[in-house]
Formats: sequence, C-alpha cells, structure tokens
Amino acid sequence: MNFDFSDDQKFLKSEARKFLEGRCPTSKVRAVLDDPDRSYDADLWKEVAAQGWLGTAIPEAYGGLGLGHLELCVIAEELGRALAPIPFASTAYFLAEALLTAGSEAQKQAWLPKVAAGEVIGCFASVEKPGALTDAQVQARVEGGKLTGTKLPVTDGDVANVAVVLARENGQPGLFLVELGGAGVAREALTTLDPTRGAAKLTFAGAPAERLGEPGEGMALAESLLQRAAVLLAFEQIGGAGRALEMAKDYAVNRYAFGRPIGSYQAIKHKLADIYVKNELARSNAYYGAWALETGASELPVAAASARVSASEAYWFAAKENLQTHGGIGFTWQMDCHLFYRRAQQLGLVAGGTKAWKERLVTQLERRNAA
Amino acid sequence: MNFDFSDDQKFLKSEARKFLEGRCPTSKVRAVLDDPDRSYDADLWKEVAAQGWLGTAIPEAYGGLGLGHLELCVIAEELGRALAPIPFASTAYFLAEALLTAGSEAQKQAWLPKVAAGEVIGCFASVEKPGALTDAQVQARVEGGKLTGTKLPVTDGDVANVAVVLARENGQPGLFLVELGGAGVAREALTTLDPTRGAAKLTFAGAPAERLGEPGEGMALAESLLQRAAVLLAFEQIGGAGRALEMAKDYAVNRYAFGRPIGSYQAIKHKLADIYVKNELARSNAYYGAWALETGASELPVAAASARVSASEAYWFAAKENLQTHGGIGFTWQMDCHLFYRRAQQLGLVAGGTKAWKERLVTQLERRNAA
Amino acid sequence: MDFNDTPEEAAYRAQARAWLQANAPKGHVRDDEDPAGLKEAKAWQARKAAAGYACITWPKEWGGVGGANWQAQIFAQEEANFPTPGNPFQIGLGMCVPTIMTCGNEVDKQRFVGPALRGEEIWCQLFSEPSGGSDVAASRTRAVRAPDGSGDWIINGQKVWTSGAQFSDFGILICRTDPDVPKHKGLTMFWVDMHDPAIDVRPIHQMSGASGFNEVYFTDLRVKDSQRVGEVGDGWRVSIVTLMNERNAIGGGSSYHRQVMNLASSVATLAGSGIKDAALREKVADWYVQAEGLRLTRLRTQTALSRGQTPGPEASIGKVVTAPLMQDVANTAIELEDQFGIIADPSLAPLSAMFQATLMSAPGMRIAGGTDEILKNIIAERVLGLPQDVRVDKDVAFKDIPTGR
Amino acid sequence: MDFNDTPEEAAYRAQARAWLQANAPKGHVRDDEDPAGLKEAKAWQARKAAAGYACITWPKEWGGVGGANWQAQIFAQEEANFPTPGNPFQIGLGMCVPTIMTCGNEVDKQRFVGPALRGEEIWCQLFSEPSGGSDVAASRTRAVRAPDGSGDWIINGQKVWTSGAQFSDFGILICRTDPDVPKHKGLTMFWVDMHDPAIDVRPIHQMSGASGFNEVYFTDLRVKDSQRVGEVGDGWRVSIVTLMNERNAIGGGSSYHRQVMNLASSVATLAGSGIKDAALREKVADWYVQAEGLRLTRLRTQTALSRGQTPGPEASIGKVVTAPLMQDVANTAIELEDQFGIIADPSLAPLSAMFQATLMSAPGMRIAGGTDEILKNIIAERVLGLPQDVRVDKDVAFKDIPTGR
Repeated sequence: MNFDFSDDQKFLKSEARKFLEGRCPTSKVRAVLDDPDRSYDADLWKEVAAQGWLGTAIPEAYGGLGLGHLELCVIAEELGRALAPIPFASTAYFLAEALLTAGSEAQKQAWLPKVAAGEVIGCFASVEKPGALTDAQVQARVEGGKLTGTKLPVTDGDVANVAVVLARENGQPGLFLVELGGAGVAREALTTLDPTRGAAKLTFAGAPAERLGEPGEGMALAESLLQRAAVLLAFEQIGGAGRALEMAKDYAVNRYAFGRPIGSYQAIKHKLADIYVKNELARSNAYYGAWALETGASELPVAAASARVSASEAYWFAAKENLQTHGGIGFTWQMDCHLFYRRAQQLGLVAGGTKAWKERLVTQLERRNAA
Repeated sequence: MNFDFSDDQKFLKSEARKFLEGRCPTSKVRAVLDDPDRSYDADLWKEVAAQGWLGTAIPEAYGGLGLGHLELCVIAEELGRALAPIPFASTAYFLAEALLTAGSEAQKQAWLPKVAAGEVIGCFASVEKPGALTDAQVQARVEGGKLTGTKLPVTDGDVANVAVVLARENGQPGLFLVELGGAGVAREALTTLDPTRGAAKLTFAGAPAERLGEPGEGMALAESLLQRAAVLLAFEQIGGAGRALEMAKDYAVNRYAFGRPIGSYQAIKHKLADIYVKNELARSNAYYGAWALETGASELPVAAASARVSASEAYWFAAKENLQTHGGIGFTWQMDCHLFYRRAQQLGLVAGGTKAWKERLVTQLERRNAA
Repeated sequence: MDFNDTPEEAAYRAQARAWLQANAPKGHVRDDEDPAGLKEAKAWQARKAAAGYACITWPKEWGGVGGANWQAQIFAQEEANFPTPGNPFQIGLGMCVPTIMTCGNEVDKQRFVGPALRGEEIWCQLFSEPSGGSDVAASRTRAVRAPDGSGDWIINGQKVWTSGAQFSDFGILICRTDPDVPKHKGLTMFWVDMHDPAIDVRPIHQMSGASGFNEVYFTDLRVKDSQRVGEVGDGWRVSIVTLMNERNAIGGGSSYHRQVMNLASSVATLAGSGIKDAALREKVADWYVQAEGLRLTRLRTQTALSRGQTPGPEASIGKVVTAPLMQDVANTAIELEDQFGIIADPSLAPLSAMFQATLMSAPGMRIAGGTDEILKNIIAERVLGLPQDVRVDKDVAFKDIPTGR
Repeated sequence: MDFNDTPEEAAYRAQARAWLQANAPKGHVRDDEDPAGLKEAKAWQARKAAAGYACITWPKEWGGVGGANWQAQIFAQEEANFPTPGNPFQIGLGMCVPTIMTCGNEVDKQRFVGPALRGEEIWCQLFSEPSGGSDVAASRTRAVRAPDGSGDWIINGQKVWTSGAQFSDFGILICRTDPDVPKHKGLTMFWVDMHDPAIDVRPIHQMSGASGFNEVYFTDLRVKDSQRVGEVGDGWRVSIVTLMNERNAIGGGSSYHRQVMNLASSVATLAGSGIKDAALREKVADWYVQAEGLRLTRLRTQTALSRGQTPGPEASIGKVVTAPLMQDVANTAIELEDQFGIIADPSLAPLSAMFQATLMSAPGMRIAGGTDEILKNIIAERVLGLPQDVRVDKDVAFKDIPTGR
C-alpha cells in the first residue's frame, strides 16, 4: 500500500516550486490585477509552455511529455500556490482532457501538439445563465456544423483560440470544438471577482463547430470532463490554501500585540489549527482523486466530487481566515491576502460551485449504495 | 416605545426565582432522574399550583389569576431555569391554551378552574410516527364521538388526566378533548432522552372524545396552539440557556489550569462569548414573541417561529458547550451539565424540532412578502 | 411591552416630523463626502443646530437642548425617513468633542464645541498605529518638549485607520511622551490642526476599492502646550473617554441588520419566488432570526436608554454577529449563482455584483472598529466578567515591551 | 500511488491471514471486559505472542520479532476481519510497558515485559488528577520517604480517568516528591501493584450510563524504592515517553471515521432511500468528505510509517474532527425524527435510540484523551510551530502556583 507521490513526482514538484518562486512572485500576479487590459501574463505563459508542463499528461506521440496525471497534479498544486495568472486550467485540464477523452485521432493529431507547445489557449464554454450546469442550461444550437448561441461566463474565453462548447444538435447536447479566431464569433471580456483570471461572454452566430465524441453524448462527456478537471483544480486549491496558512502562520509569529506574538493567543492558534485540519483533509481527498484519475478507477465520480468539495471549502476558509488573522493590514490593497481571497472564489466557481458538487457527491453515493 | 417587561412582571419573576431556588434545587430534579418509577415531582407540582401559576393567563372568571401571557412568560423562564420536573407546559401551555382559544363556554367552565387549581394534568397528543407534524401524520379517527388510534410520543401522557388530541372526523383533522382515566385508553410510559420529563404511548380504542372548536379546523387550531406554546417554551429555553452560561462562567472563573483560571484563556472566553451572543438574540426574539402573543398581533406566526428557532439553537449550544467547558468532570453523572444537555433536547423536540420550525418561518416570511 | 408611543413621545415625534417636513432637504441629496456633499452636510447640520436638533441630549450651555435619550432616538428615527446628506460629524460629535468637553480646558471648550455642533468644523480621531492595531496604549507617535523652552511639543510619528482625516479641520491625537514608564502611563492627548503642513494625510486603498480610511504622518509637527487635552501622562484615561463612545458608535452596527435583511431577500429573489431548495430555506431562517434578533436587541437597548438605564449588551454584539453573517450571506448567494457568480459587471449580473461588493467589504467589517476576536474578548471580560488574559506588557517600561523587532 | 500490496507485503498478508484462519477464535466472541471476556482476551493474546504476532515491531529479546511497521499494520488489518476478543492490553503494551523498557531498571524489564506481552498481566496508567485535568505536571499525589530509613515511599492522593484500573494487575503512577521546586522538576514515576489493599478503585458513572473510567485512591500505599521508574525528580521526562504514545493511541480516533460513516448512512436510512431534503443532502456530503478525508489521511500516515518516516498529522486531527462531527450527526438525526426523536426505547425506535447513545457519549469523546481545545493547542504548537501561551506556572515552586483555592 502506497498512498503518496513518488520521489520523482516530489522532485518534479520541488522543481516547479523553485521555477515559479523565481518567475511568478505575487508582483507578477498584481501586474495583471492592476492592468485592466490584461487578463493573463503572456510571458509566464510562454515560460511555462517552455517547461513542457502543458503536455505533462499528453502522450509523446502527440508532442507531450508522456508523463501522467499524478505529475500534472503536483504541477497544478504549485500553480495554485503561485496564483499563476495564466490560462493553464482551461488549456491543460479542459481542452487537452476533452481531446484525450473524446477527440478523434485526427482531432488529437491536429490539436494536442499545439496544446503541448503552448501554441493554443483553450476554454470550456458550458453555462449560459445563473445556476448549476444542467441539460436545460444548454440552449446553444449546432445546425449543419454551425454554432449559434451565447455562453457566459467562459473562463479565459477572452484570450482562448479554441473552445470546447456544449451545444444541442438535433435537440441533444453534444460537445463541440470551435475556433474562436474565425467568423461568427464575438467575444466580450467580463470584469470578474478575480481580475487575475480572465473570462468572457462568447456569442456565436454560425461559427464552424466540429463535434467531439458521439452525438448526444454531450452531458456525459461534460460530466466526465468536469470530474477530471475537479481533481486537477483541487490541487490548485490545496496549493493556494497551503500558502494562505503559511502567510497566516508567519504573520502570527512575527506580529506582536500587547507584548506577545498574536500566535500565542488561543483565538489565533485555534483558528490556524482549524485551517490546518481542513487543509489536511482536503489534501487527502485530493490525493484519492489523483489516484482515481490516474488509474481510471470506477471511484472517480465519488473521489472527484469529494476532492472538489473538500478543496473548495478548505481554500475559502483558509483565504478568509488568513485575511482575518492579518487584522487591519489584511484588507488593504497592498497586502496579498485579497489575492488568495479572490482566487479561492474563482477556483471555487470555475468548474461549478460547491453546492452543485455536494449534490453530485450524494447522488453518486446513492448510486453506489444502490449497487 | 417600551420593549421590556414591566416592573411588576420583573417582580413576579424574581419572586418565582426565589421560590424555585428554595423548592426546586437540582437535587429534586435528580430525584426524578434517578427514580425509574417517577416522571415528575408531585410535591413540587402541588406547590406550584398553590402559587396559582397554572392560572396565570386564565381569566378570574375561570378561577385563574387573570394576569396575562407576559406574566406567564416570566414564570416559564424561571421554570426552565430551574429545570422544574413537572408537567407545567403540557397543562398551562397546551391544555389551557387549547381551551382558551378553541374551547366552548361549557368546556372552559368545566376544565379551566381545575387547570388553574392544578387538579388536572393535561397533554397534547399530535404525532404518531417519526417526522414533523403534518396532516398525513394524523391517522387517529373519531367516529360517533369515539376515538381510535395511537399517539406517540405524548409528553406527560403517562401522568395526564386529559389529552388534547388531533384526530380525523369525517376525514378532516379536528381537535378533541379526551379524558385518559376512562375506558378505551391504554398508556405505556416511554423511556426518553430526558427522564426528568415524562412521555407515553397512548392507544385509544373507542375512548369518548369531545370536539374542541369547529369540525375540520384541527390543523389550523394545532398550528395556532403550537405557535402559542412555542413562545412560552422559548422562555423556558432561554431560562435554561442562561443558567447553563452561568454554570460555565462560574466554572471558568474558579477552575485553574497551568496556574491560571481557564476563563483567562481565549478559547474559553470566546466560547462563552458565543453562548452569550446566541442567548441575547434568543431572548430578544422571545420577547417579541411574548409581545405578539399578549397582543394577539398578526406578527405571531413569524414571531413565534423566530422565538422557537432562536431559543432551541441557543439552549442546545449553551448546554453542550457548558459541558465542554467543564472538561472531564462535565460528562460525569454527578455534575449537573447533562441535566441541561438532556433538557435542551427535550424542549427542542417537544413542540416540534428546529428543522420543522425553520420551514414554518420561511413559509410565513414568503406569505408576508407576497402580501 | 408596547411598541406605541406614550402621549409625550407621540407629541415629540409629531413636532420633529413637522419640523423635518418643513426643513429637510428636498430633491436629490448627496450622501457622499466629496466637497459638494460636505457643503450640503454642513448646511443641514447648521439648520438642525439652529432648531435644537443637532445634539439633543447635550446641555443647553453647549448648544444642546438638554433633551432625553428617547427624544434623540425619536428624532433619529424620523430623520431616517427623509433623504438627508451624509454625516461626517459623527466621530467629532460622538467622540472627539465630548472628550474636549470632559477633559479639555475652558478656552478649548468655548472655542470648539459650538462650531463642531453647528457643522462648521469637522474632527477626526488619531489613535490607531501600524504597530498598534487594536492596542491603542501601544502608540509610538512621539511628542517631546521643544528644546527652546517654549513649552511647545514637537510631534513625529504615524497614525492609521483614520476616518475622515482628508476633510477634517481638527483631530485629537494620542502621543507617547514618556517611553520609560509603563505603556498606559506615558501617553498624552493633544488636539491638532489638520491643516498644518507638518501633517500628511494619505488615503488607504482597500481591497474593496474603497478608501475611507487614511494614514496620517506627522513630521516635526509643533503644537502649543495649551493644545494638550488633560494632564501630561494622563492620555490613556483621556482616550478611554473617547473609546467608550466609539464602541457604541461602531460596535452597534446600527444598520447592518437591515443590510443583512436586504441581502437575504435578494438571495430569495435570486432563488426565485418560493425557494425550492431546503438547504437555502434553512439558511434564510438562520439569517432571519439573527438579523431580527439583533434589531430587537437594539429595541431593548433603546428602551433601557429611554428609561435612563445603562445600555445593554447590544453595542458589543452588533458587529460580531452581522459582519461574519454578511460574509456568509454573500458567499452563499454567489455559490447559488454557480459559475455565473464570478461576474462583477452590474449590467450583466446586477445581483452577483452586489453580493461581490459585500463579499469584498465584509472582511473590513470583521476587522475595523475591533476585530471579531477583540470584540469577543470585550464581551467575555466586560459583560461576563471573565479574568483578563495574562498581560506581559503592563508593569514594564514601554521601551522594554517585546515587539518582535 | 498504489493501493495494492508489494509482493513482500502480499506474502506477509497471506501468511498472517493463513495463521488467523487457523488460530483466530471461532464462534461467539466476548469483546467486553467482564471476567469471562478478560479470560478470552488473555488466551488470544497468549496465542498471538507464541506465534510472534503480539508486538510485531518489538525487538526479539523482548519477545517481539523485530518486524517493520508495515507488517504490524497488515496484521492489524487482517485481524480486524476476524471476530476477536476485546483488547485490554492496549494501554499496557502501548504506553506503560514501553515506559518500563525505556526508563525502568533491568530487574523490572526482565520481570514485566514478558508477562505483559503474553497477556498474563494487565497494566493501567495513573496520571490524571481531579485538580489537574489536562495538566499532568500538576499532579498532587504525594510520595514521601518512609520515616524508617528503609528508602521505601509512602504514597497518598487520588488519580482519576484511569481506564481499566478495575482489572489491572499493575500501574505506572506519577507522584509529587518535591513541592518546593517548579512543577516539572518535582515529579517521580513508580510502578505499583494494583492488588495492594492500600489502593481503592472506584468506577466513574458517566452521563451516558457507561463507567469505563475509574477514580483511584491511595491511602498510605507503601512501595519499595526499587519500584521507582527513572530518577527521583525525573518523573516528567518519564511521563513524556508514555504520553507520546498516548496521543497516537487516543488521538487517532482509529475507528471513529467508520462510526461516522455508519451514523451518516443510518441518517440516510432514516430519511428513506433517495434523500429528498436538500439541507440533509448537503450535510451528508459534508460528513462524508470529512470522514473519508480522515480515512485517507490515515492511509497517508501508514504510508509514511511503512517508509520508516515519522507519522503525519493524523494522530492529532483524528479526534478533533470526529468527536464534534458525531455529536452533529446524532443531533441532526434526532432533529429529523422531530418529536419522535426523544424516545430512547430501542424496541419502539431503534434508530433514535442509537443516535441518542451517540449523543450521550459524544461529549465524552470531545474531552477524554485531550479536549478539543487542548488538541488544537497541540496542533498549533507542535505541528504549526506557533509560540506557547504565556506560562505563569513554570518558574515558581509547585506549592506557590495559583490554584484559586
């Protein structure tokens, strides 16, 4: 029994951390935050691509590193820890995974090498209005290979070259690949809670659309895609939550009040202990998701939902209580606390909110118990 | 604007406290707890009756003191504080209020004087199985003035002389008055979470039943009865919660660990502050309920539900965290902590649980907003 | 219990309402604190002062009418029904000027009370410091006698979290005058002219985008000894007078419960009429009993005040309940919108934009005017009477207190 | 990551399973600790010892087989699949005897280790006191030299929360031998014969009705100086050896997560197949991710152990997560039953009776083996490295430490 990452994977992780500590200090994140015209750091994107990280889980045959999802998980944790302001998730978790799981040989040949090389940015266009993703949400239509409809919000839709779109064909939801550079596509950048990650409203008026997978499989493919992304996002979340705890701890040790470090007061001690406990539980749930993802185990639906719920709640708690621990300075623009507070929300919503995932989890548990 | 009890009412309250501190120390409560054959303290019951408290809100014309419900509220708070092991709520809140709100002149004449004198013990027989009280719960039937069916649990049903029973007549739920001494009534005492308050399973086989109020009004009458009881029970609950906080405070001041009173540690300070805050909010909600009950204001449904939810949660929190504050000694039989822990559960369930009352509250709010 | 006015209360209410109908500003009213808004606020304050509605409970000699608490409450309730300008005078009239009236010298009282009451001059409170946080007695801003023997003081240092410093005319400033005695004994209070060029006011940019607070820097600020408020070394006692009022002003979270109610009903709107989701229904119930409980607790406090009793617990529990509550309500609402909740564009998603604004301001609410943790200490120690935490900073010279640096 | 055994692990598992199939008790097994149950437990322990499965990781010279942690884990997993008697040896073999092995003299080691390992003698741990609570170093039980110069010690005092004292043969006892030095310096450890008439064991009646803990009174108990474990005044260091193991034993809440899972699914049963209530669905999800997260954290710890690394955080987080969780699950379930939830009669309401049992035992879980508060301090200080709280009891003579009396 071995429920931990291998030494090679841990080495990859520490290398990734070193790299990001050098290339992605929070000053780089703030540069994107403070610049209304940018929603990601193009230089960092190139540097990350040059590391080959985008192709971590892509077979060598398609220009990837041919490593696995466990390796992608450790990189995800470091990207989350660094608050990396790049469209990595949209490209590596959504576009690449959609191609790997549903793409035809031709589609893989056409796109995966570009993904691995960082030549394209992807995005996942699923929802169209408030509320969880449901079949009824999907109103966009594909007729004769042309897509018509509106999707919002679409994370990274403002900078993506290609979108994985959920749309109806002959009344049935399907998954489609749509290039965003061409005709019939209008995009409107959105202001969001976390300006360090972009989002857009995409309006399609007869844009050419190529189906991924079989007709009518759309919802099933989307669910499986969301499960895979949920695991990878969980690692970004525990990465961020872990760093938020470190921030709180460092501040609590160095900040004095009434002649003592505030970390010597039980209110702060127990607050940080609570963060720690939630983080550890989230980490364990994320590891299990990683195992299920890597091995294609039948536990994936339950493991992914558990990882998602646990990580989303842990990050939100860590981010808001880290800020609280900082006191007055904590809610100033100059302190980094709000960067984590914003990202915790962004990551908690991007693949669907906790509420929806709790519902998925219980539904899966009921299925499992019934079986 | 005057949102407080009057000086007379406060005087009545302090008199009631003095009386109960003398007559109802926790040793009396334990005597009932430790005696499997007793579910209430008959001597205390007589003494309380002698005080006239049972008739507080009963008009003088029917042998009561002719005071009001505000006076009954302050007495309720003291009875809750003292953990009084007597069927006061079943008799004064349920039986008496049912008669006052739905009883015919003849029924009032027949019963209220006995209630006021403490010559009869009442009870409210509503539910028959697990889950909140709904129309569907009511399976007991009345045909030709005879009641058939089973009710459980019925608080104080083991010692009551007369029951207010919810049963169907011609398919419609109605409220009925049933004497428990006569034929066609079988009762089985139940062991419960709080042995200091009795409960029974009542089985009716053709017991004579007299209708209270109009035919088919049963659910409406029961709801109004529950609202009135909810306010009065809320006062018993804040009485108990207040005393649990005092216990925790006294222990925290006098118990030393590592050379300091445990009350000087923030973990204990903040725990007690949390109890205090919940208690104060519950008190305010209870006061509003008292006002609505006394004045027959249209706010009663919302005010009663708020008082109930707020008080049930405050008492449960105060009871369990008072126990936690006591540490090891707290979960021993010899300490009184578990008496409050048990009573908090009993009072939180007797007129229906928090979950059901939250549902009532939101439904009422929706009605109000619609109006 | 009776929510109706007594005849006396009703009479006063009618009189106040009539006066407000005749005198309250009509049409659009600026409630912000830009120059134009300040002008309107000052004009309105002046009109209230002239009619004896500015500081109702103050004694006549100071321009009040020696009224009762219940009168001030009723006027405030009635005023709330009219569109009135912002109130930049709260800190001055609620904390600073009362401090001058209690601890200041005759000359200062005569000089400052009237203009402040009439809204001619605005005051700010200069207590908190970067190193101090909730620990005002740890102030490091240094005041030393001028070497020229004039008796003047030279002040150097920095204050922070100062509301309204950018438009204030005067401020009360607590300084360290003797670092060789225990922290509470080496402080002295002064009033300062905020227009002095030796004072530099810089706005603090908050995560919410707002910047209502300021940093205030003092570089060789020279003040006369006559600007001292209270004795040398008596600054802590003087600051207590100010802070007592602050808790009531801030701790009360006066309108928070209304904000929570509005938020909660917006969530209901979001969920559509007749919320289906049982989980959300239970949350709405939780929010309601807390916000309503707080509103009613305020009514208990007002009753106590109007009976001339000391205020109840409400001042201390208001914020500790509502600030985390609002954070929870906003987070729940955004979660309910799922992916859509991320959108901050009011035109595309008006509700989620509103909830996000709350989400970004809630952290400040949980901290400004006393963190959740400090407020719970206050409840535990002052209300419940639990013993103080161990204090290692009390009986040593200020300069010897550990600071970690 | 791989949940499958390595060939080596698989081989050991097969061997262990085969042995268990051949040797584990068949049919009905008593897991309670009445005389009959104890007899079965001792027999089973003897059989395991004979086969080298009693204390797998102990060195050969002490009757172990010098095995690895992963072997002990695998045997425990396999043993859990068989109906085995209760384990009254845990405290002795987990805490007391290792303390003797580390700090005791040669004679004692030779005398006690073997019989304990073979289940012939049961040990208990006599540390906590009524005045002490979580503060073991505050022990007041007094040991003084006998006046006759024999070097013997006379012990008087009281211990509390002693598990298994009623059926133990020996116990390790921490005493105050010098009240004139700081608390941690004046303690000395002894082993005592629990059959000595000078020792009075009284069961503690808990609110749940159970009485697994005892009060133990010592009245002029005379012990030889040779019964001393470690040097005079060195008792605190010795007790640390014992307590380090205790945290792992108790803190882990080894089976709590399984209990939570069972409770949660019973709640589901209660709500009927396919829970309709969204509020309950969300709670079930919350409970699941916590209980499952804990189970998985244990697997991470086991992985670390089997790699010869120091155990992870799990030991400290187990109980602090599950104890309040079980209280919440039970309370939710009872609330779901509404009025019916009050019934404690298993025949009438089997589920609510079970939830009530949990509700009445949960408070003890939140306290025994370290309260929630103490465990969070441990996480904050030992895991996160936050500074200790201010200690007023460290540098003064024990007799001068404030006790409030």
